[in-house]
Amino acid sequence: MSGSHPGRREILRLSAASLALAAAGCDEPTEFGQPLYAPPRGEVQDAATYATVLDLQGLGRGMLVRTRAGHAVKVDGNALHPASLGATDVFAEAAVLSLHDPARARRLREGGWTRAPAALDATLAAARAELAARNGAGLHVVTGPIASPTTARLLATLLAAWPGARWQQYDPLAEDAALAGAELAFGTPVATWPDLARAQVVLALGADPLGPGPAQLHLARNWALARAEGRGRGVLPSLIVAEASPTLSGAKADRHILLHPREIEPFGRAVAAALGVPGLQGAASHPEAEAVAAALRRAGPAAVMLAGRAEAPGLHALAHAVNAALGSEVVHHAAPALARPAPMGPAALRPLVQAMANGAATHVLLLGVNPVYDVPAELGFAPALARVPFSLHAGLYPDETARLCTWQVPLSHELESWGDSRAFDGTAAIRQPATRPLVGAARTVDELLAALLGAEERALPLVQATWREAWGAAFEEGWRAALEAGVIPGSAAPRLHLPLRPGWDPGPARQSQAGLVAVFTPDPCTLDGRFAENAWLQELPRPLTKIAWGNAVLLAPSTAAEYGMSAGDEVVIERAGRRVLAPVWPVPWHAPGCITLPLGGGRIASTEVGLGRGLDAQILRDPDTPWTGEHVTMAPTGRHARVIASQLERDFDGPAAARIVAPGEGFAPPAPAPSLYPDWKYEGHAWGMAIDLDTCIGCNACVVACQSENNIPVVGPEQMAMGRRMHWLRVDIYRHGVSAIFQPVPCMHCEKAPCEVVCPVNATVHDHEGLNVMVYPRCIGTRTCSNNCPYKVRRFNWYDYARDETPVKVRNPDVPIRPRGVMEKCTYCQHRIAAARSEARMEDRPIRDGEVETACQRACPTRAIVFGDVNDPDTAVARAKRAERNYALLGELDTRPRTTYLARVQAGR
Amino acid sequence: MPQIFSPRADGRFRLTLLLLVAGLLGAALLAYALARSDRAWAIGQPAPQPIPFSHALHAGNIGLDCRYCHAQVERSGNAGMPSAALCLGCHQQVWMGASILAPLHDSIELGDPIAWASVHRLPGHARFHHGVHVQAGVDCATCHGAVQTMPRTVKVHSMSMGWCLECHRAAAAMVPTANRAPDELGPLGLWHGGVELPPLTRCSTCHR
Amino acid sequence: MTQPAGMIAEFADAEEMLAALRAARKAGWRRLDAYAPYPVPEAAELLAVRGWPVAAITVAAGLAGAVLQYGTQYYLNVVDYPINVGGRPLHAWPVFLPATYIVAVLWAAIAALVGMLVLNRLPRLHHPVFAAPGFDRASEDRFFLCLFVDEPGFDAAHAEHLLRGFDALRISPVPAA
Amino acid sequence: MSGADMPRAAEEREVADTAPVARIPLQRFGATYWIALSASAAGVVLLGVTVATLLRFGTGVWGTNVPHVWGFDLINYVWWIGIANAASLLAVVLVLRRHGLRTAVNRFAEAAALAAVVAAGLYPILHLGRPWLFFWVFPYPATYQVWPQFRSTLIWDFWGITAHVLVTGLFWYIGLIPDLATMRDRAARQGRLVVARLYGVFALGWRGSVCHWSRHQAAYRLVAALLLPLLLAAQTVVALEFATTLVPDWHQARLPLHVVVTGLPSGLGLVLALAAMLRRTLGLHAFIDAGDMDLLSRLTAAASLASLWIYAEGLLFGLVLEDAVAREAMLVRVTGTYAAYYWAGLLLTAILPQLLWSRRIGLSTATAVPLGLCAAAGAWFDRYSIVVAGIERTNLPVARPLYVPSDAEWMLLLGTGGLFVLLLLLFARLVPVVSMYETRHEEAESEAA
Repeated sequence: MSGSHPGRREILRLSAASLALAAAGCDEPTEFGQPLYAPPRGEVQDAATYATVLDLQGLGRGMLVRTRAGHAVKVDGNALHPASLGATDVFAEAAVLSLHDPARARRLREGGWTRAPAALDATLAAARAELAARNGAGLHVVTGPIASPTTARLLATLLAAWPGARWQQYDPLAEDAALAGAELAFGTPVATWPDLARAQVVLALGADPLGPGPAQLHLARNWALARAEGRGRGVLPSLIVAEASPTLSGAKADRHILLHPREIEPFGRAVAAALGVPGLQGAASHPEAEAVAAALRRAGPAAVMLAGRAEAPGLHALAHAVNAALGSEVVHHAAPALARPAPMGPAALRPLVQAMANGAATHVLLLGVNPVYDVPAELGFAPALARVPFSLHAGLYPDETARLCTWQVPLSHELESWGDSRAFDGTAAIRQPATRPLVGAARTVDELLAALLGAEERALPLVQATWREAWGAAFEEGWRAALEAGVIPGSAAPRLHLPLRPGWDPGPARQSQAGLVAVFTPDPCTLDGRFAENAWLQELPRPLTKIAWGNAVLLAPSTAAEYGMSAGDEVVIERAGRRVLAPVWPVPWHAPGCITLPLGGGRIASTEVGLGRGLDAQILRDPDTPWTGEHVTMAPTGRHARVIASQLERDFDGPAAARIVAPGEGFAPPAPAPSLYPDWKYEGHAWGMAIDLDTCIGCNACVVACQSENNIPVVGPEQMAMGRRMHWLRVDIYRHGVSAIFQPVPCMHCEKAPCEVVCPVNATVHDHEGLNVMVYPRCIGTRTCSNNCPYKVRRFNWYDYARDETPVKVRNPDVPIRPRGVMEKCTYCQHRIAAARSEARMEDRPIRDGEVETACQRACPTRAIVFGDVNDPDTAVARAKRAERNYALLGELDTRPRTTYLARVQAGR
Repeated sequence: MPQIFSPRADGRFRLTLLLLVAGLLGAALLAYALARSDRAWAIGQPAPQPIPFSHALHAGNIGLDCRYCHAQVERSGNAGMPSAALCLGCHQQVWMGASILAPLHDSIELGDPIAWASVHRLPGHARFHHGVHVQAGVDCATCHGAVQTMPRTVKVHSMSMGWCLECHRAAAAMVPTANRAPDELGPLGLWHGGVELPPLTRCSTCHR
Repeated sequence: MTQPAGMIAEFADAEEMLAALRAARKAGWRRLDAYAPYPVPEAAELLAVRGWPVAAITVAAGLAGAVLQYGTQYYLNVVDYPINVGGRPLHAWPVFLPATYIVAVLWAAIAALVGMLVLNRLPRLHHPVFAAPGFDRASEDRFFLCLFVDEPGFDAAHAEHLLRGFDALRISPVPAA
Repeated sequence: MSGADMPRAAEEREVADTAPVARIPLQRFGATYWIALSASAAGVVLLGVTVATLLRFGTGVWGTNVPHVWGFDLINYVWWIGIANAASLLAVVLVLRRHGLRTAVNRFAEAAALAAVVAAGLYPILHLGRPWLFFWVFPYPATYQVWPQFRSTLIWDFWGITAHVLVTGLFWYIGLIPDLATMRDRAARQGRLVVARLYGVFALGWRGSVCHWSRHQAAYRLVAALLLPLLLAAQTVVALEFATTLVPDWHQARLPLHVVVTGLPSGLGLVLALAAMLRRTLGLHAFIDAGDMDLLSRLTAAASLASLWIYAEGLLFGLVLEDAVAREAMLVRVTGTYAAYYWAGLLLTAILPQLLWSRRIGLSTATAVPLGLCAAAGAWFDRYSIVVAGIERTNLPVARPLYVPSDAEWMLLLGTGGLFVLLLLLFARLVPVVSMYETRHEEAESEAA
């Protein structure tokens, strides 16, 4: 037992965190989904949906929050919101877990002592008096990027009242170079994004339009639209990605060019030179540049060039120049949604650190940021902060920064508070709480700023004041409409058409020519560590590395071979006298000669979920070039370190599993295998699913959506390492040349289900609509079904993952939690089918196409997953399955899966 | 050589064997009976309630319609419980000072629901939709019995899976044809190999 | 002295015992039994006892077990609660056979023991012959022939006379129970 | 009428003397026995603790995962079943063929089979995620009116293991009845009335009537005849649990044959080792003579040769003749992570026991016991290779986490080992280890011939 046993206590704690419910922290013993408990007043509302908005890097994504009996259960996308278009990303899906996390900051503390809420108001009043006397001098407010009109209004009021006060935005993932590039190109910082729906050729230089970010859902959806249209025409749009460190865009690239970080700018210049872009200062050459330039030229206005956040401002300017030269109609410029588009990367904190160090900063407010962890160590933020007499931190968790501040204020979660926000394109939306506040002492940033100003201090009136000002007499109507739709129509920033400045090119950036280069990237699940406390995201295998519960130094297999290392070997990485220890992890899509250090690991978090979990790349980061580290050395230590991965590189080859066809090509329908038995007929509905591998970008949203919808427990790193993950839906990845194919694998619901026949107790059987149902209470746990499942989609409750010693509480009351010793698996969201059936039956009508959406389907930003009745030829899923590139996974086994795949389409095959 | 066993030993031995077999059979029969006993399913056992509510008084004597309090029963999965405010609608006039009604006032004051104890609670893995059953013409009393005669609400049926199946297997007979859902109308069930499979007995009808 | 239950002769050798048995049968003795420390099929033949009724019981029970098991499987999986399992037919007879076969064997084997015991009127812990002197060696190395005298026309003297004609180690009366 | 009470002494002994066998249960046992008994009882206590832990914490205490959902539970199960099968098979064939060797080895071969099948029978229950619900595989009228799914190989196995335990037990017991009567009479002669009555109850009043003998022999041979196909069926059913799956390396028609054949040396090896040990420790050289030992070792060697052939055939088919997926799966099994188990199995069951062809090695306790036990251990390695390495190559290249048996699994193996030894020690203590009536019978027949 010693081998697996110590994990158990950890499991219990982790599942406590992931399964503890709303009630944790509330005073009342409200039991979830208890139908006998009616609210004291008013109509009983079983289920309700609220439109709200969740921020990522300060920019909003409109979401719908489903509640049951007053508790937030699930986050879905808001189709009306441009940054969601009905889809969700992993961060939005996982928000509901953070909301309910019992480890959230719950108490107002001063120097570690719990204080009553009034104490904070008194302290802020005292600070106000002190600061007012010197016009605010000494006050430094640090926030994340602010696009919220209300927060911006409050900050503007504050700065107007106290000219001496300073406001600094800070975001470890800031794209300062893009702003600087826009300044070079147009003389003004504009926001730029491509309208991928219209793009025929996209050249991404280190850019990751399909990767995580505030516009991911929008970009991915439009990319998928263009691709669908291209498939129809037989001419695929071409995504050309030149990059060093693998991204989702690179994985989906039609042409993936692996470049050393130092080669990216020269490559861009070579393409620009080949296109004859005017004003180019320094040209370069690259063997592939001519062909890429030709493709861009051919597409003309339907082409676009994008530069990534790690590239120098010059390359961003060059991209603008290329787009201008091409006459690109794809590229979209608009006024930035952010209230103050200014540098907000680590380097921007230098003045503050100086002020803190020399005593000029007397009052430092750190609102919703965690600079003690995520500012590069070189900057010396933490020691400087320790010298500040009054420092206040507001955060969701008692994090590293909170521990160094004199005041610690719990921050309200977005799902329990009022606010407003703007999307990447400037579209505004009102944030409304989907649940009553779960942390009584928590405040929003707006409330804190208002308290500092001595003004009205509840969030709702603050937000209303902003919009009353904007709408005047039409306020009531506008407010109601905005809450209902989750978006304020017509608030998007207008498209700008800006002329290129003549002297846009500062010339080639100076680059050293020797030494190992480290590329810093946000972790796909925890980003810069801000989501490190979220167990769903920690346990989520990263799309391209399949690493969960941590990170590793990523490099090309050839680089690993050069150093004589294989996966899991520990290295010491050193830069500027600072060093970290970490295992290496070869990734086939990585450029040789450089390494990738993912951010977000090694946190000294307050919970077991986030504590440690990989290397802390911030130690090595250079604040001035935060995305590339020069003069890095790497040396093997000879030790081996554990890396938890759900799929290993040796298993990345599966040509039969993830298939590829040329445009217009397809597969012959499989010949029916001879069978001893007659087939069953499925009259009425026959549920089925089609998953389009061509549009799946591997973003993992479906996996977290499934976890959230189906109360899938978190098993923790120990169990994960043993191979006991519980995700009903997994995303397999397969190598295909230098690109990758993602294959989401839920239960296939085989018509000739091999799992069912071997169950001795009828615990897994078919229903009349073709669902392979798993009857948990009947399962005795022989696990034979899992053995006989060729897709290995069945999950077993080795321990009582879903329960704690405390009374069990379920997040989604429609889905039962599974006890120890039973098998579980994807149900096609059977509870949603049943709900639709009941609904339809009561209204005496058949179930409509699209009425039943599985959680994964609902989440998918590219709509790669289609679900519905395959018996009805007019449904979307039936149409998808009629496509020639439709095939069954392991079709040769003749299990007749109801889930089928649409092969990836690739030109030139 | 003396006998090892007396002549009576045979009788005793055979009796012992017989008793052993009978005991095994008896234990099986006892288990069979106990598993079906009212006690095992808490039939006829009232649950301790915060307010000693009497259906006999409200539904029987006064003659309130079930739907007056369980308002959602025709549309929703849950029958719906009356809010404290609804109770007080009448009890502001009648019995208003009674101490047994104190939980109603507490509920209004504190904003908490009244913690009724369930008499008919189904396990978490079972789904039951009141609306569908009511609309299919199933009478409340079919499952809940003569509630209007119960001073303290009790279960009258086991609500075991077997009990559910009794109706679901015979749904054709129990449900008026006009109320049947389309997929149950034609060939009432599914035919396979000459055997009829009524869809109401499929696992996913009731299990989630 | 009460009438003994019979007269019993002890032999050292199966052949002697068989000879005596043959003689007793020839003399028309009907209530008699022979005892041996190992199977002596010839003696059983002389007593007209065959093994086949055990076989008949065994086969009958095996068939009954097979029918019951197959019937149970058919009734429960096809008639009482038919469920679509993995798209296989409800009456998937080939996969019903292994259990049918195994249960048939189980029933047959149990019936073999029970049938043997019932036909042998066993268990019978007490029996008059156990009281015969030296009978304990019937389970080790001696052979016995017992002529019961509870029928009219066959008495102890008659029996003793008959047994005297053979090379018995000892002839003794079997005390009545 | 003369009461001829004093017997005339027989001139010579006409019937084989089985007294040395009958004396064993009635004599005192030495310290070695009690130490061995205590050790095995400690093993059973360990088993109890392990089972309690398992029930308290769940199957998570094992090293299993997906796809390795089965670990020691099934390895040990298939292994014990194989031993039981081979030992039973030997006894059954000897009875049906009325082979002379039956007098020597039948009784303890059957006892070993029974003990092994009892040890095996624990696993199908313990391996469940919810072991306390194991009776759901039995068609009893439950209130929820759901029945077992009779198309499942596991249902076949449920009946198979039930029948296996019961019929093996019956076979052993039917053969034991006359010998229990002998024990009863001997104990009575010694004046140990309680012991006599105990044996007497289990002897069911056997008095050696030739009529009884006739029916007894019919029943005994009938059960033997029934047991023979049952054994093959039970072992095949166990193998079918694997072979009917879609796992490439398991989904092979030759798997049942492989399991049956490689089981043989394990059971025979164990019987050989037991024979050598009983012969030496209980001084039964007269009953288990050199000829018996020689025959038994050569049988083990022959079974081992058959295994060698099965292995060779498996390699030929698996690596050359099958389709690509199956070939790859086999290649992974013999060269992959768990390859050592495959080759250990091959070496221990199919190659080392070949030494037993040598009369000298087969007759020496010092060589026969370790070789016999090696053959048994080899089958365990083979089962490990099938259960664990067999799914290293699954249909999809999905994650293949390592299977590493946990302490709880080792304790379970140790515990059932303790149970097996305890049952055998009790057997040696309580009942005649050699079939006495068969010995007499055989001697009488050989004299007649």
